[in-house]
Amino acid sequence: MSTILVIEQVINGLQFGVMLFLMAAGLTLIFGVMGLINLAHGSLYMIGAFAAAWVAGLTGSFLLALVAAMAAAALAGALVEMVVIRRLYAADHLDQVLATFALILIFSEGTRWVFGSFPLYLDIPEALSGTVTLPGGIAYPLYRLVLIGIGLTVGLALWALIERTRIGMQIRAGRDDREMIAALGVDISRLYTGIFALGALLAGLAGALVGAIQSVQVGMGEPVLILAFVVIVIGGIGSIKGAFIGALLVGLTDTLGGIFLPEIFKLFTDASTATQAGSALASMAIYILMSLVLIWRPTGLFGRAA
Amino acid sequence: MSLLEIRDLTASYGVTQALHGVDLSIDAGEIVALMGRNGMGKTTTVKAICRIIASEGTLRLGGTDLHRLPSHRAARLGIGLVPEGRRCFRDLTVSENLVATARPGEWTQARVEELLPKLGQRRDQRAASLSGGEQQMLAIGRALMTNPRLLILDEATEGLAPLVRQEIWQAIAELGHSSGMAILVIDKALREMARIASRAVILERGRSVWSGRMDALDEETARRLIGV
Amino acid sequence: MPDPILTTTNLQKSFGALKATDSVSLDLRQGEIHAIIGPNGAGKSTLIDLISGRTQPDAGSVTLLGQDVTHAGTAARARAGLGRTFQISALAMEDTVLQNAVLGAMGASGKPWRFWRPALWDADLRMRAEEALRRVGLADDAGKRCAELSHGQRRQLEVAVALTLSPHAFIMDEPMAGLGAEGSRLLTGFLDSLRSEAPILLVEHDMDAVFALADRISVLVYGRVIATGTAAEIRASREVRDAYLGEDA
Amino acid sequence: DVKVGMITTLSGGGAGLGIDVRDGFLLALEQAGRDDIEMVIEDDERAPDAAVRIADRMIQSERVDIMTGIIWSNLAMAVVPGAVAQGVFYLSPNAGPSQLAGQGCHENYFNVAWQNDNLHEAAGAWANETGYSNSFILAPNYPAGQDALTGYKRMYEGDLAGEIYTDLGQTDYAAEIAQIRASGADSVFFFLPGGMGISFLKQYADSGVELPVIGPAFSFDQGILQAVGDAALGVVNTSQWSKDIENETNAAFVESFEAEYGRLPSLYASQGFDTANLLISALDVADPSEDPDAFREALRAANFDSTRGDFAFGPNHHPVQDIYAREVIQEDDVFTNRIIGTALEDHADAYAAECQM
Amino acid sequence: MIPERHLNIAVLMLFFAVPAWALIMDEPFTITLATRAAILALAATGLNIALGLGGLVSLGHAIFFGIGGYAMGVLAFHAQTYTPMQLGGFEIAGTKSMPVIWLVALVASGIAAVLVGLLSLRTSGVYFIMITLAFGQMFYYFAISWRAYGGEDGLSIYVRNDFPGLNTLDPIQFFGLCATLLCLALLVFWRLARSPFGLALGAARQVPQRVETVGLDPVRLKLVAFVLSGMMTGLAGALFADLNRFVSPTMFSWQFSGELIVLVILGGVGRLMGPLIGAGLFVTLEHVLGDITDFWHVILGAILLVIVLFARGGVVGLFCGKARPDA
Ligand SMILES: Nc1ncnc2c1ncn2[C@@H]1O[C@H](COP(=O)(O)OP(=O)(O)OP(=O)(O)O)[C@@H](O)[C@H]1O
Ligand SMILES: Nc1ncnc2c1ncn2[C@@H]1O[C@H](COP(=O)(O)OP(=O)(O)OP(=O)(O)O)[C@@H](O)[C@H]1O
Ligand SMILES: CC(C)C[C@H](N)C(=O)O
Ligand SMILES: [Mg+2]
Ligand SMILES: [Mg+2]
Repeated sequence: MSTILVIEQVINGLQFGVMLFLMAAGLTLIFGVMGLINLAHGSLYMIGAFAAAWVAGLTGSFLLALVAAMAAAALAGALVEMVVIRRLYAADHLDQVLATFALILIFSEGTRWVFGSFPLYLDIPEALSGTVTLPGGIAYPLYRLVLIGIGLTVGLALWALIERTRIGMQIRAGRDDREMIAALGVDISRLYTGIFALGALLAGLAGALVGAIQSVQVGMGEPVLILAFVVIVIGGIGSIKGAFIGALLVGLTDTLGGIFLPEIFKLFTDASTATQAGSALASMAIYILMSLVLIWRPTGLFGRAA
Repeated sequence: MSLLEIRDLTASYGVTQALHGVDLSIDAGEIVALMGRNGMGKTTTVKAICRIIASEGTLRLGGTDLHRLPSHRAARLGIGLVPEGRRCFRDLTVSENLVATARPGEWTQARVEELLPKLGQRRDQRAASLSGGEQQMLAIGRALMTNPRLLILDEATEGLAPLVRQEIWQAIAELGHSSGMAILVIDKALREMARIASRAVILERGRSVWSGRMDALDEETARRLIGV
Repeated sequence: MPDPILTTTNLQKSFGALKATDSVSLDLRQGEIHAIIGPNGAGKSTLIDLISGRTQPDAGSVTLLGQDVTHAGTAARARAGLGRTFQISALAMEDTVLQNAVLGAMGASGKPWRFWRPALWDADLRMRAEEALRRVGLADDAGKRCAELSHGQRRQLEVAVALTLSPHAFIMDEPMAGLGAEGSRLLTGFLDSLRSEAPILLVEHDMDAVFALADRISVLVYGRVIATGTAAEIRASREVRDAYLGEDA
Repeated sequence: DVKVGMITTLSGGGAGLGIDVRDGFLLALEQAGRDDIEMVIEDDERAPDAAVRIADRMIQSERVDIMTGIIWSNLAMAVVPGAVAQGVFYLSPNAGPSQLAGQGCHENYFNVAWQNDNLHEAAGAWANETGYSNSFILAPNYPAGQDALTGYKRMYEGDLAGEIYTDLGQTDYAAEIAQIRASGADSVFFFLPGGMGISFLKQYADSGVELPVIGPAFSFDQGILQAVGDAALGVVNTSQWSKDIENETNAAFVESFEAEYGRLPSLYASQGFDTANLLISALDVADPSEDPDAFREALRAANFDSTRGDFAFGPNHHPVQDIYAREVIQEDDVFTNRIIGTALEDHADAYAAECQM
Repeated sequence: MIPERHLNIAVLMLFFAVPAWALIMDEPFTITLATRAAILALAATGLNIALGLGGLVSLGHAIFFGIGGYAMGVLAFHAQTYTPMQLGGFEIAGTKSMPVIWLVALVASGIAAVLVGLLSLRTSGVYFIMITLAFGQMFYYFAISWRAYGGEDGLSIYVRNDFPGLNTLDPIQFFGLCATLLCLALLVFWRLARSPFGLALGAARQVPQRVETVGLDPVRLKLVAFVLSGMMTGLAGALFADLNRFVSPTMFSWQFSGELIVLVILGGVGRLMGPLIGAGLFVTLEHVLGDITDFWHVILGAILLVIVLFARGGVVGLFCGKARPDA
């Protein structure tokens, strides 16, 4: 394997990491910062992708599609927060798990009801398709570079919002003690509805952006959900920086594991067995990574002790 | 008209009624002590004022019916609360705790740190890792930074060292006199309350059973109702 | 003089640059109440955590009944005879008062690994628990759920649970906190009677209680013991007044 | 009257396949005007234990004579052995796992679609024909994926530039595409059903790698093509059916399906349609509950007009059929397939010899 | 509010009455449904030990369910193909005897629970949820690519395994077997909850620091609970495999772990009959709703939502109020 290929794969890993971060960004707010286990996050991601595909089909404009994705997801998020989630902040994680599990059922089949059972078409806009040549002669898809840019921007903005603004402080305070922050004059209900909607909006944005290079179909949200949880937990709940680093670690592990583990196994067994065994181990790699991190640091890389 | 006006206030936790009729009023610039044995409803009264629990009866601040407002709107009318048990925001640093809910006015972070120098030293430490007393100071600072018209201190000196406690009592007394803040204090330090409060209300089993000027509180009543 | 029950030798603990505990050496002797006082943030709770095993020291040692327990866990120290109460009540709120006390008795008798016979059918456990409840005056409330207890009753239960362990030494962090005047007086009386059973290391900001109870007082400032002595000696110390007591104590 | 139980995937991600099979099947019944066939249709949610539960119910409670409908091999493995052991006939409109074609074959089990390896084998054969000599091959790491690569390699005679297993459900293929680019391959064979295939093709098209791609029809069926869009144009895929197979039955099928459901049929729809017609042809001969042996013989004879033209069963009750190579084209706004040649003629499967019944 | 004891008796009576009725009406499928409910209830009762008594929200209990399932699958597979298993030089014959299979399922899931528990219990709260999920995913992916036993396709066992003296293929007899095991498990749960161990475990859930200061090790208590819990769920897995005569990696899926949690919450966390009520309700809903529309998941979701929002404490909580300690 040539050095240049290895470098390219490392870039792929990092890029996948940033993409994961983009997908996890909304969840970082809702789960990481607000402390709410929202299994329906994947559904919001799906709603964004479907809204985008639908609008893109109607208007042919990718930009409008993105706007629609964000609007639809934010609206769904706000609605869900006001009708369901609001009653669950005080409840323990169990009730949140059950309620949002129920929401997955409703959203998934509801979407299928509206859009049918076949995958939808959503493609990257003409202007962003094709590749650019990176130093070293690596041809890299332009769209992916744009994704990296958006992911980094979203990350930075989130970090600033949470760590550097008063709103961010109030959100974090609200996770700790809703009653108290309200008694000190903060309209925590409205704030949380807003933040939940923002988290949903980011999920919808990610769904649309990533949906354009993947498939837009019912059920697309669930694998993302699990990955996003993994990312946030590795990084440590509540830490944006942690989520970012967690995402990069997961991206690298997944990408490089998939490539190198079969190669390593080839040193011991025949090619076919090695590919299979290596791939099997590779598909477990991120979960192994996550448990190792948690065994080493029970509250994630940047999490704080309870 | 009093700043805070409470008449015949009742409240319950589920099926158990905790307040059976509390009367209490405070004028601007006045310090009133709310007294009573453990479990008599002092904290419950505070929670009702702050709209943390539902209640019935008359409950007005500056003429506005608090019963019509949610907790945060009531607070914005000018209530500053130092709650029982501190309840600092654990994940926030000391500065963040102070700033997060601050409202403009004469109490700034600098002034709070002047009153409670320990907070200045621990500015970037997470509240969860503060010592008990430091957390108590933070809770007081946080309430002051909302620049309230009515400051409520529910066991605000619990766990503070005697020296700090004296300083705080001193500051409270000054606050009442100079800035015109109305103050409701609940504390086990009866001696200090007696010194700074002008009036007292005593609760027994959720009812206000005695109220009057501090100097009118005789020893016999105190022994019977408070246990000293 | 008999050997002390509990000794700490040169205990050290830092949080980052902050020395929360700085070479603390003190002891607790049979039959005494030894009070620890000091300004907020002086390191009292940290010291308690070091002694009870919740935190590991950076250096120094803790000896209990002549045995080095510096590296033993909390549970092991409890089994070795250390009874602790918490500053903020730590009780199983969903359980009854009696069940909370039985829990203590179970720990003391090492009987948690029984899976079949209901705990409350065990006469031995039950007797121990009820005896402790009676002593703190909670016998009538045995069937109440902990969550229904008033603040003061919870403090009593804290002590009762510690009692079921029949410990060789008690450690108490601000047991008077939140108690009204009357409650403090009652608890003071009870602690006074307790000292003959096992000595008490007492952290408390309530100076009335401290001066009434303590045989010895150690003053902690910035993690260091700056003075140890009788109530009268401490009250008279200029240094202690400046650092902690102020003028009117 | 006979009762037919159909267990298929009607909800969740893979619902498109089940819906096509169902619709094709029902269309055939409707055209035949058979109201003596009572259908019980249930959604298996693509979950094996749900499929088993439904099968139990159909057999024990509804007392169906014939079952059909399952899309996925793992569900078929869960349901079929138990069902046929209880005397029910099972006609598979899709899943064709190798166990059921080989050692685990059964006299009451008929596969009307293909043995799982068939289309991959055809892809290998077509690769030879096209002159590919250095293929890069990939599939997800699960039995159907492993069968796919085995099937391709069984027929393909050239070298392998690379062979990789991806994760089941993987959505990002940047790393694999980089490997393909670096491998010096002259062609790419992939089996990535459903959303995996859509993602791969879109990303592949955007990567600037321009090697020819070949795969089984599963990633290029009518339900998926619209979602892939331009990226699939010109890709060669192998299928036992195509809408332009020239025979009357097929032309009528395509037309009536489109008229009835407002969309073009997929290969799954054709399989459902054929399964129903096979069933009807056998019912005309014998009643399965009265004379199962005669009914079985009638099935074996496969005396019906297939959308695929000639249709015959091999000794293990799996099809012996032609498999075509198709190319993805655009007709007006619609992406669809056109036959460009026959990859394998009268092809049976590799497991028939292991089958003893 | 009715006393919990009355509700429990009513539920048990209903649980036996339904299959009895089905037997008389010759509705074998209803018996199968009841059997399914019994097995799910057994698995959920296992989870209820960890979740209800120990407060351990495990999103990885499918691990044990799957291990139990594969214990059955692998043993029966070797028996039905007459090929011995190769285990590090040893040859072990498969078996079709349920008691042996159960024993293997119990031991294997117990060992897995010790390992998973030891590592997972270093964490708590949400981290515990996620690390158990991670272990579940590892087992899931392993099973998918484990070709020897069918990979994702799973393993079909053609005939149900044997139990001495019974015809296990007869639905009512198999139901009897599962129901007996469930009743045993309920008895264990009931005694366990009141035993010294149960009391200590409950305290470890509420106030671990208190448990430590009376000289007990909360982590050890939770580990033992986790292992007991895993073993019970493992046994249920073996039965479930026998019910379906099929095992596959979906038994390891996180969705299944989630479903188990849903069953427990639906019925009532920590309540004796919670799992049985939850499983009964779930199986019934699944059966009834599936008939109404293809989009029945939407209705199921709505029902679950209503239960979380308006019936805190699940069905038992709805009828009997909050749990009362029995002093
Ligand atoms: N959350 C609650 N649920 C049920 N009852 C409660 C709750 N909080 C307080 N109570 C009960 O209400 C009554 C009044 O309690 P409250 O906290 O107002 O007393 P207090 O006067 O503040 O006492 P203390 O001096 O101990 O703080 C008590 O009998 C108490 O047991
Ligand atoms: N985890 C930590 N990280 C940083 N600083 C800490 C940590 N824990 C404690 N401290 C600091 O160590 C000092 C000692 O704290 P400790 O809780 O022992 O004080 P204390 O004497 O009990 O005070 P109080 O009387 O207020 O309860 C405090 O200044 C506190 O802020
Ligand atoms: C449609 C096909 C891709 C289904 C495949 N035979 C499977 O078993 O999963
Ligand atoms: Mg109070
Ligand atoms: Mg302290």
